[in-house]
Parts: sequence; C-alpha cells; structure tokens
Amino acid sequence: MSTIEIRKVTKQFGSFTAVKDADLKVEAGEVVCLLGPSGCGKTTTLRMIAGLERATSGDVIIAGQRMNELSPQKRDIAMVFQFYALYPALTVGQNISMPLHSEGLSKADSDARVMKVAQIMHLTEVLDRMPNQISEGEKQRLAVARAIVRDPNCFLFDEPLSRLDVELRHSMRGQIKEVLTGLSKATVIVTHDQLEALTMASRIAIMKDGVIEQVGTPHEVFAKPVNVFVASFIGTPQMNLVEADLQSFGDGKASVILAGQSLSIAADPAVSRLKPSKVTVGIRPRAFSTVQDKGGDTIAAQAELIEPMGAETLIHARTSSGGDIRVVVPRDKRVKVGEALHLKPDPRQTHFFGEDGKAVRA
Amino acid sequence: MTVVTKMKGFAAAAGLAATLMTGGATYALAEEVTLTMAVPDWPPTRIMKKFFDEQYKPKSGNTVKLDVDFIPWPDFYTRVNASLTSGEQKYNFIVSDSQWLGAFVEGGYYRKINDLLDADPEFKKTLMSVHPAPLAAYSTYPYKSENYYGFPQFPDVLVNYGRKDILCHEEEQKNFQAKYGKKLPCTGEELDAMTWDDFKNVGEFFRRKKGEMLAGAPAEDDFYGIAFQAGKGYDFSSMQINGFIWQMGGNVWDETQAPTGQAEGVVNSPEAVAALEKYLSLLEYMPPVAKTGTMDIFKSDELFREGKVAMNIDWIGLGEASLDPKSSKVSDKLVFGQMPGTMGPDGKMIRWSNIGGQPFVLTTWTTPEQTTEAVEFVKWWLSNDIQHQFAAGGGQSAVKEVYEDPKYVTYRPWNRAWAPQLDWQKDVWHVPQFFELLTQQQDQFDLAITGKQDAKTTLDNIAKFQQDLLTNAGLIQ
Amino acid sequence: MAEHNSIWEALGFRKASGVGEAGWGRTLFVAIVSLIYFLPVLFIIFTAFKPQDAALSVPPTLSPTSFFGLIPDKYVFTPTIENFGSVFNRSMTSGGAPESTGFDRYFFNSIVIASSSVLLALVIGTLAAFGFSRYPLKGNDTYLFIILTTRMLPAIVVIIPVILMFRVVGLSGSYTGIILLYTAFNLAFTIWMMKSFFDELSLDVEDAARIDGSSDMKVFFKIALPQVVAGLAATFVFGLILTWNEFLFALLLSGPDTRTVPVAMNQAVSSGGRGTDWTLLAAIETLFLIPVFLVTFFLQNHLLRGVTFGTVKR
Amino acid sequence: MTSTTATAPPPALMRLSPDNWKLAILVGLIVSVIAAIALPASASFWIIGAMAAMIGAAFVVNAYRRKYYGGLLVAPAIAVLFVMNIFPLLWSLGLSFYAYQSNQQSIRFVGLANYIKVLTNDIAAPANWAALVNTAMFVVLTVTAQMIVGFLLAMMFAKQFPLRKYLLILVLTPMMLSVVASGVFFTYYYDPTFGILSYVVNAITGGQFILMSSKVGAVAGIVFADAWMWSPFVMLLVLAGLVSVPKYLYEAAAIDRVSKWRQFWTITFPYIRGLLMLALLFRTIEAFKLADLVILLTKGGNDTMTISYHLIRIANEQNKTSEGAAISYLMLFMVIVLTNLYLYIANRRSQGA
Repeated sequence: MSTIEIRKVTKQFGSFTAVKDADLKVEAGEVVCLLGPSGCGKTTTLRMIAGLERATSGDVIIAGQRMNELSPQKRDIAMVFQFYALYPALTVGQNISMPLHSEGLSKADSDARVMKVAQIMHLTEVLDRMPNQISEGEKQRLAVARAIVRDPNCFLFDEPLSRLDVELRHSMRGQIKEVLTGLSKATVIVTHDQLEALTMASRIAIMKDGVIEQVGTPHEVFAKPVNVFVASFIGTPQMNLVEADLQSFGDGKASVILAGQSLSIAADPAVSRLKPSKVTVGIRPRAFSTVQDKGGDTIAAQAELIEPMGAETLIHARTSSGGDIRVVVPRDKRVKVGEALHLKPDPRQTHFFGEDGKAVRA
Repeated sequence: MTVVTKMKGFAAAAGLAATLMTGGATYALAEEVTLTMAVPDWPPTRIMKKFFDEQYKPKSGNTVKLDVDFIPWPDFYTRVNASLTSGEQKYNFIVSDSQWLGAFVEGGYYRKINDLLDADPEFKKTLMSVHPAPLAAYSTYPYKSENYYGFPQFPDVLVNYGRKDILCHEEEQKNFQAKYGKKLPCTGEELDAMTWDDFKNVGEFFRRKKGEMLAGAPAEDDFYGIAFQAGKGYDFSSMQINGFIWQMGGNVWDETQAPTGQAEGVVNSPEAVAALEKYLSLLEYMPPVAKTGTMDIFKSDELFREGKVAMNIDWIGLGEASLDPKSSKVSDKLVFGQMPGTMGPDGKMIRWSNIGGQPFVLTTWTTPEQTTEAVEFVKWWLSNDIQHQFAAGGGQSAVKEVYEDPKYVTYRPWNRAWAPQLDWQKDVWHVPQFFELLTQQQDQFDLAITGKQDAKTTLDNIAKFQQDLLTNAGLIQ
Repeated sequence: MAEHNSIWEALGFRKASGVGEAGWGRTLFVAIVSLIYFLPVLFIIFTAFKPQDAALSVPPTLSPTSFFGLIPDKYVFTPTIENFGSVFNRSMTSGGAPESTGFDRYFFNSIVIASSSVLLALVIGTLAAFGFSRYPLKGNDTYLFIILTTRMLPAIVVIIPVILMFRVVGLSGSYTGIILLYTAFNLAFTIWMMKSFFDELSLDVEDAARIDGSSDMKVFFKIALPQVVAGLAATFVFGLILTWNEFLFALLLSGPDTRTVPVAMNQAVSSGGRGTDWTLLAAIETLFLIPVFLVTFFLQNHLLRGVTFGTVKR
Repeated sequence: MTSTTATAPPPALMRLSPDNWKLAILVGLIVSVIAAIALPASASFWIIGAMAAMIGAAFVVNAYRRKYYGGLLVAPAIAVLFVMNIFPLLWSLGLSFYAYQSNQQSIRFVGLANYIKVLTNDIAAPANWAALVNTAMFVVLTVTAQMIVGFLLAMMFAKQFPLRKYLLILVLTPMMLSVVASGVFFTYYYDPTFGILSYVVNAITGGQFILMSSKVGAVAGIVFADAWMWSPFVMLLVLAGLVSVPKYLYEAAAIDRVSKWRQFWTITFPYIRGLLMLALLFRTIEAFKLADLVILLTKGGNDTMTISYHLIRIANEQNKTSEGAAISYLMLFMVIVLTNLYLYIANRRSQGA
C-alpha cells in the first residue's frame, strides 16, 4: 500500500520551530500539494518524509510502517529536487539508471526500464548527453524520469517546476499529472505556486509558519477557506477582506456596518453565534455585481485604477471610508477612472471570519 | 679561437658597477675603513669579534670597523662559495677550511700575502711564530710551499675524550686488568700512551646492555666503550681514517709529491687497506648509529656528552660543550688524552693525525687601505697577549710562545695534550679538486662503514677515481 | 534495520538530521587521528619547554605533567621557558655574558619579507591571472606552462646568475632584492591558482556590468575580485607557508641585516661548537610557527571555501 | 573582449613607431649580438639590458594603443618573472653549453659536450642515473603516500562535526614547519640511541632497532617524513573539492538508494578529480626537488642520493657549474614531459567525462 502519513510531526532547529504538529495523510493514487509562502516549513516537511531530516517528534509513516529512524536509502521513495540534483558526471541515461542499481536488475532489464521511462519523458534523443548539455526542460524531465524509473513507495517533488518558464511550466504540469495518474502512488508536491497546486493536486495542504492551516480539495480550499490566511492565500486576484461591525443577525441575514455603510447580507446561520462584534468579511473580487442605483445593501466606491486582464477587467476601487476593494468585472463592462460604483456582494460567496480569524460556518 | 672570457668580463662589470655605486659613499672619509668578514657562527669567532670591539686600537689612527657576518656552520661553505664564485666580492676576510685554499686561490679569490710579509718583517715574524705544522696547513698553497695565504683563526686537533668516573672505577680497573693483562687507561698520561688496540679493548670491554653493571651501578641504557667520527657528510670519516692510514705506513695521495706522486698503488696500498680495516673493525664497538653512516663529529660528541660512551675521539673545537654542565651530563668526569697511536715494530709509537681548525684569509679585491689595516689586525690577533686571552676564553693557539707558556695548560683540561700533538699534524689536498676528491672518498668510505663494501674495494675505487681525476687535472703524470 | 542505523547515530558517527553531518563520535575519532598526526609537532613544542639536559634523555620525556599520575614519572619533564629567552639572548662565547642573538631582527625580517612578497605576488599574480583568464593570448597555455616551469628547477641552478645580477644592480642583502625574488618565486603558484578561480566565475555577470557601462577596471575590482576573495585568502596562505620556510635564496641573497629565521635557525643546528641544541632549535621553531599558524587558523574558513575550482586546464 | 586583438592589423615591420615590437626585437637582437661580439662584456651587459627594456617598452606601448588590456595585466608578472626567473634560467641554459667552473675564471664553448658527459661518461653517468632512479623511486613513493594519506585525511574532515575547525588546524601544522627543524627532529625520532622510534621498538622486541641502517629503512624514513609534512597540502586541496560538492547530490543519491561506493565514484570523485590532479602536479614537481630531507637524514647514504642533492654537490660544492646546468636541464626536460603527460591525461579525462 502506497500511503504516506505524518502524525503530530514537529521539527525544531535549535529554538526555531520549523514545523509544528503537522498531521497529513496521503492515500495511494492521491496527489497532495504542500502549499505556502516561502519559509512556511513545507520543504522541511517534505524532507522529513524523505528522511533527509529527522523529525523532532511525531511519526512519519510510509506504506503503513513507521519510518522515523530509517535513512532515506531504506524508505524506498523517489524524489525530484528543486535543482534537479542531476549527477553531473553521468550521462542522461546513466542518471536515469542510477536508482536501479540497488534493485539488482539485469543489464537488459535495466536498459529496458530506462528506455521506457525515457520515452514517457521524451528523453530518448538525449540519453547520451551530459546534464550540462541539455535544456532546462529536459533537465526537469530527467529529474522526473529518474524518480519514476523505479517502483517506490511514494513520490516526493520539491518545487519541481520553479525553474521553468511559464509556457514550459504549463505543459510540464500536464505531463506530470498524467504520469502520476498512471502510477497511483501517494505523492507529495511542495510548491509555492497556487496555480500549480490547484491544477495538479487531489488535495492541497496549506501551511503557514510551520502549521498546516487547511487540508482539502482544490475546490474546498477555494470555496471554504477555514481562516483569513487561507482565504487570502488562495485565489487571484486576492479575496477582499474587509473589517466590519456585526450589528445583528436575523432572518438568515447579517446586518453589518462595512466601510461606513450599513449592509444586510445573507450569511451562514453560524454567524448568529457571534455576538455583535468586529468581524472580517471576505468577498472574492468576482463575487460583486455592479448595480446602477445606490439602493440598499451595496457598497459605494470610486474606481481608482483599471487593470485590463483580457477577458475580464480588474478594478481597484476606494470606498468612502478609504478602504481598498478589488473588483473583477467582465470585459464589456466599461468603467472609467473616477467613476462611482455601487457594488453588491454575492451573498453565497461571502465569508464571515470571527475576531480570531477563523471562518464562521455551520 | 678562444671565445671571449665572458664570465670574467661579467665579474669585472659587476665589480665596476659596484665600485661606481658604493665607492663614493664608503671611502668619502679616507680614515674610516671597514673590514667585512665572513665567519662561521660559533664561540671562537664571536670572541674574536668581541676582543676586536673591546680592545683593538688601530695604530694608524684610522677608524677601523670589523663588520662580521656570522653564518651558521651548516651553511657556511654554501654561503661563502656562492659569494666568492658569483663575484659578489662582499667579504675582505673569510674564515676558510684549509682544504679550500686550492680551489679559491686558483679561482683568484684568496690573496697571496708573500708581498705583505716581505714588506713588513714584523708581520713575517708574527706569522712565523706559528708552529710549522699548522702554519703549513693553514697558510700554504701548494701545501708546504713558500706561498702564504692564511692566518690561524681556530687551530684544532683530534683528542681523546674520556670518562674518568668509568675508566678509573676500581671494579672496572680490576676486571680490565684480569681480562687484558693491561691497566685500563685512566689518567691523561695513560690515555696518551694508548694504541688503537688498547682503544679497541676499551670498546670491547665497555659494551654493556641496559641493566648490566657499569662502574658499580646498573646501566640505565645501553653503554658503549668508544666512538669516533664515521659519518658520510663533509669530511666526517676521512679526517679520522687518514690518521689510521698514516700511522700504519700507508699514505693518501700526496700533493707535495706532485706531479710524480701517484694515487693508484699508494691510496690502495696493502698498508692503507690494513689501516682502513683496522678503522672499520673498531666500529663494531660503537653506538648503533655508527652503522647508519650518520655518526659525524657532532653525533659522537653528543653521545659522549649524554654519557653513552666511555671514550670519544673528537676535535677540541667541540670541547666546550662537554665542560658545560647545561649541555653535558659528564662535565665533571672528564679526562683528555692524545689521539691513540700505532706501535711500530721498533716499539716506538707512530703518531700521525689530520689537522683540523680553520685559517682566515684575505680576498683579492681588498683595497690597499683595507689591506694595510688588515695586516695590522692580523698582527694584533696573533700577538701573544690576544692569543692568551683567546685561549683563556675557549680558543686554541698555535703560536709557539703562547702554547709553550706554562699558563697555557691551565686554560682548558685538554691543553695538556695540545702542544705535543701539533708535531704530528698533517693536512691533505689543498688542491682545487678537493671537493671532488673528498665527496667521492666520503661516499666510498660510507659504503665501507655501512658494511656494503670491503676495505680493499673501497680503496681501489678511491684510487682509481683519484688517478683519473688528478691525471686529467695534470697533477699526476 | 532501524536499530542498525541507530547504533552509528548513538555513537555520534552519523546524524539523522542531514546528510554530511556527524556528531561527537566523529569528533572523538578525528581527534585521535589528528593528535597522532600532530604528535611530531607536539614533541617539538614540548622540547622547547624542556630543560636543556632533558632534551635527549632516555627514555624520552613526553609530557610536562603526569596528568594526575597517569603518565609514569620517567616520561615527565619539568617545563621551563628559559629556552625562549635563549632564542633572543644568550651567551655566544664560552662562558661569556648573554648577548643579543639578533633573532628579534630575524623574526622581523621574516615577517616583513614573507608578508610583503606574498602580498606583492598576490597583486601582480592576480592581475596576470585575470589577464590570462579573460584575455587569452594566442598560445595562452604555453605561456602558463612556461610560468609553471619556473617552479620546476632546483633553486641551486639559477642562484649564481641571480647573485651576480643582484650584485650588479646593487640589490645584494637588501629587502627589495629578496622580496622581489620571493615575489617571482610565488608568482607561478599564484597565477595558476587565481586563474583557476577566475575561470570558474560566470562571465554573464561581468558582461552585464559592461553593458551597464562599467569600465574594465571596475569590472575587475567591483565584480570579479569580490567573488574570489576566498581564493585570495587560500593563495595567500599557501604562498605564505612556502615563503615563510624558504631557505636557500634567503641564505645566499640576504645580508646580516636581512637574514631570515630559517637561515639563522641553523645557529641551533650547529650551536656554539657542538651539534644540535635541541631545546633551542625547538624554541625557535615553536616561535616561528606561531605567526603562520595564526594566519592559517584565521583564514581557515576561506581555505576551505576558497580552494574550489574545476579541473586542471591546459 | 578578445575581438579587439583580432581586428588590429599587424604593424608593418619597418614602420618606425614606439609600438612596433617586431622591429624592436629585430633591432634589439642585432645590436645585442654585435655588442656581445665587439664590445667588452662590461659594456655589452648594459647594452643588452637596454635592448631588453626597449623591447619590453614596445610591447607595452603596443598593448596600450590597441587597448589590449590582457597584455597590460600580464606585463608586471611577466617582467618580474623574466628578471628573477627566466633570465637566470636562460643564463644557466647558456652555461650548459660551455665548459665553465665557477671557481675557475675560464670559459670555453663546448656545445653538447656537457650533456654527452653527464649521460655517457663512465664516472659521471652512473652516479647521475643512480640519482635519477632514486629520485623516481622517491617521487613515486612519496607522492603516492601523500595522495593516499592526504585523501584519507580529507575524507575524515569532509563531514561537518563539532570542533572540526580546531582539529583541522592540527593536521595542517606539519606543512608549516621549516624543513630544517622537522628534518633535524626526524633524525632524533629515528636515532637508535636517543630516538622515540627505537625506544618503542626496543620495548616491544627487546632488540636493537636501527631504522636508517638499510636502504629500505632509510627510504622509508625519508618518505615518511616527507609525506607527513606534505600530505596536509593534498588534504587541503581534496577537502576543498569535497566541500564544493553540492549537498543535494548526496541527498538525491540517498533517496535513489545509491551505495556509498557508487556515490563516491559517481558524485564525489568527479568533483575532486581536478584538484587531485593539481595536487599531484604540484607535489610531483616538488618531489623532484627533494634534497633537504635527504641531506639532513642520510646525506645520501644507503643509496638514497637524489638528483637534486646530487646537483647541489656538483653545482655548489664542486663548482662544476656547466655540468650541473646540463644535468638540471635534462631533469627539467623530464619533468616537463611528465607534467605535460599529466595535463594531457587530466584534460582528456575531463573532456571525456
């Protein structure tokens, strides 16, 4: 069974806690992306799974077996490094066959495996070249090829695409996903690029300051962020997070004073538990509709900066109380700088966060 | 056609340039004369400098400065040779081993002083007051000719260093008497009377392993009876072996017989072979380092000072260290005698030994002003008063009036053996080929000492080499 | 399997946290090997502290203290610092009063001559290395090789012309002469080392700087040089070690006033009309070791990061 | 950068200008030869010197005018090397074609006679060959020992561990010693009466132990002392190579379950090969010059004479300057051939890999 599980894993470097009480379970065939800003502990987590770092406490369980004390060699895993870690003195072909030496395969078997993988990763043309003689994309594919040539317990990827340009990155995402789907292994990918995570992962684990904030499918983390950090981290343009005063809750609607204006917004019943207090209201930029009249339940703002994004247009608007609001409108909706806008949030896409930053949901 | 003597020209150019550059400055004041001297760095030269600074008053009224370059002994030849042969012309006076005379006189570096002697009878008288054997050794080239070059700086001979506490110990005396039917030499006079056979007996008798009884107490370490030089470096076996060869009726190639004197047939004569065999046979009784070919004059001296041997034959020049309790474990147990001799068929002792020590010489580029002052300095140096002071301060004197003075023997314990030994000192090879002769001979002797070759082969090789070399050089016809 | 791994970790030979790191067990092992390797030096240093008459004692004395009875008394000597005083002041005649040996001067000379010649070689050699690396001449490798050959001949062969030349231009016995000679002596090594460092640098940065309008001079000083600081440190240390102990040129080209310690050290090898004065020699060497030891110690990190270049290029 | 040199047209030979170095060489050569033949040496020395300065100046002006900075950068080094090293080397090369002894003031051109003598003369040649064979033996033994010991020491220090810095300096110290001091102390260590080695061996075997009394022992003693002193040099170079290996390669290898042995050959060795070759190159050149330890330990006894010590005896002690020069140029020739071989192999390997 190819699974990965970490339980209450903590890593300390001296007095600095890099990872704190991380829990994560990756099933066979599942791809989990560790996503977070740099320095959040995601690479450390991955290295602990690989055995390159020893967990200070907690359990690392691979294929159902606790492996905390085992060296990387004994964990039977495959890993793709951020800088590929290609063996500079070996040819492409030798690089691919390197992990096979410990399997005791015959030369013919080994060669066959290398050829097969090379075909999958489109490396057959460059098998005899040295790593410094191939392109960046080929290096990346070689790194993956070296990982999948074996039948390991699981796959680990450390920022696999960070060194590629946008176009290559796009096509590699597809290729890797395709390859991984065929292998049905537990896979962990570390990335700081949410698009990469959203497109490749079955589930995403979002980390901040050594703590896993939320684990969920791409849809879940997008639609139901558990806290302000996840809400702001996932989705582009970034979600609007506006401070508001919760006045009262009744009839499925919350009355708030937001940017100096009184609004009544449909909200999750759980909001009713909140006492009248400060809350943060999260509204995605695409969740506004602009209305003509300045009737109730709209936010009045003035367009300050217009950024065309192709099919859509991003408007930076300023509310009467001075706050910034990002709004995405369709391309055909023409807005001029200085124009007054009346923004009506979509109640189904409005998130309430309590004073502790946690989402308030049923 | 002969190619232009470029080297010579170059040296001349160098000299010219140097004179141009330094001339004005150095001789701006005519009455200020600097004599530059290259000397090995050791007490006899340090004391000479000290006496000069404290006592020397030039008669001429000039200000005379003695600028002494003290060069550590191990590098002395290298430094001096390079200075001379490169045409550096740096030194006016050079302390020189007597055997370097030939090479550097022929090279045109050492100044012949006959004209100075003729011009200054007092100077001549001073030099002639030196015992003829050391005078010939230190001053003449060709050896024993009338051409004079040098003045004794530190005259030196080989003497026998003994350990009174061991040699005079009652028990040992008794056992020795019982074993050899002869008295174990104990006093200086008894040491003087020793032959090489007696010396061998001492060696054999005192070979003690660690823990065996030695002079009434268990030996703390392996103990040996005798030691003398048997090293490969410089002349650290030839100087001893030559004594054996002369005493036993052989000879080395004799430069005073040139060009008729031969090497082959002389150097490897049966007498010489027997002498070398005798020398080699004694090595057996010496400390183990003798077998490595590195037991030079310093090593045997060190073994003696550390109390590992009962007798050591070494130069007087190394004696001070034995007297100093800081560097010697035997400083209060010393007895000195003459180097052993060989009993002739007529029952008379045959004595010969190779002289040591160093003269100092004048160089050819020394200016007349400097030469004048230099002569005054030499006269002062060889004057009885200074020579007495020198001897009292740890030097030796070859000036007759000085060493015959009864005071002389009181200066140092070995001085009793000094005067009689001067008579049988000989020197070798004042020829330019000295280093080639010496190097090859030392290499060959080393093979014999380390047991790789017998005495006959060794001397045959040496004779053949010398015959070839000296024939080519025109010194053998 | 897990246990097997842990034994090495428990002993400190391996650290789970990270490849390429080890713990105290490794320290212990390396300490033992290093100390054994260091023993001959340690013995020299100890000898410097021995009373003169203990230098050659049998059995050899090995330690200044018995370590609370751990070492038998016969191997223990009573330390003294007298020898260090003798280096600078001792009687040079039999029974005479102590006088200055000139060693203060010799130490000063050694420091001045070694440091200035190594620095000079570093400056000239680094410029040349940059030239060879960035502006290759036709037959560049041949020139480099010729420079290397200047290190191949025993010094004794070239010494006579050098002495004469010094005499002609009046450099005999001067600091300038010996410093210039040592500079040349160090150049081959400096150029080879520094060229290797420059070869390893990325040219893109320098090209970028040129595009941004930097002069070639600025490229060298502001871009290239800061990247090879480690190399400079390494070359300096290697050069210093070689120059510090140079003997033959120093013997033949220095005068009484510019004599260096390695030459004067032989005073103790044949000392005062006898052979080696062991404690004096040890004291000189110990003192002489200190400056170069300290420099190496403080530049050690650079040495390790510094001497990294690719392959020998010809 | 290099294009500036390629585009400049070669100056016409006879054009009179301060940057016409070709003309300068021509004039310099002619004047020098005439001066050497016609004038006394004292005058021709300065004239030849002036000609050399003129040629050098022409080169510098030429480089400057063509904005050829490479030349300007290299010039000071070349000047110092030329004056202090190359000129004396050429001088002694010249002397090797003359019959000249530095303590005799005559000199005679003899062509290749010195070379023929040192190679074939039945007295001189065997000594030279014996010294050469010994030197080759020492080079092989001591360089091998240094490479192995230096390499092992480097492996020992390759990992980071507590106090590494302080232990490393201990191992580096031997190479900082002056050869005189360490050599003299090795005579003490090996001394059969006073030495530590014999004391230890005596205590174990009970018999006498005289290391330096046989060729094997003497060679071992010299090689040990030399290798002990210079292994740290090799260690430092190798260690620098080891620490330059990116750590992630070892991590990748660990994950790929590559054996330690294979890790060494595929990752470590390629990184240190260049440095090993450099260490080998410099140590071999130095080992060819091995003399001072031999002088101190054996004086060449027990058949340990090396070519370099032999040369000192011939050129310095016996003042056979020309003969010494001939020997040293033959030796130089051999070292050059050897080093070129090294560099050729090193280069081919690094390109092939």
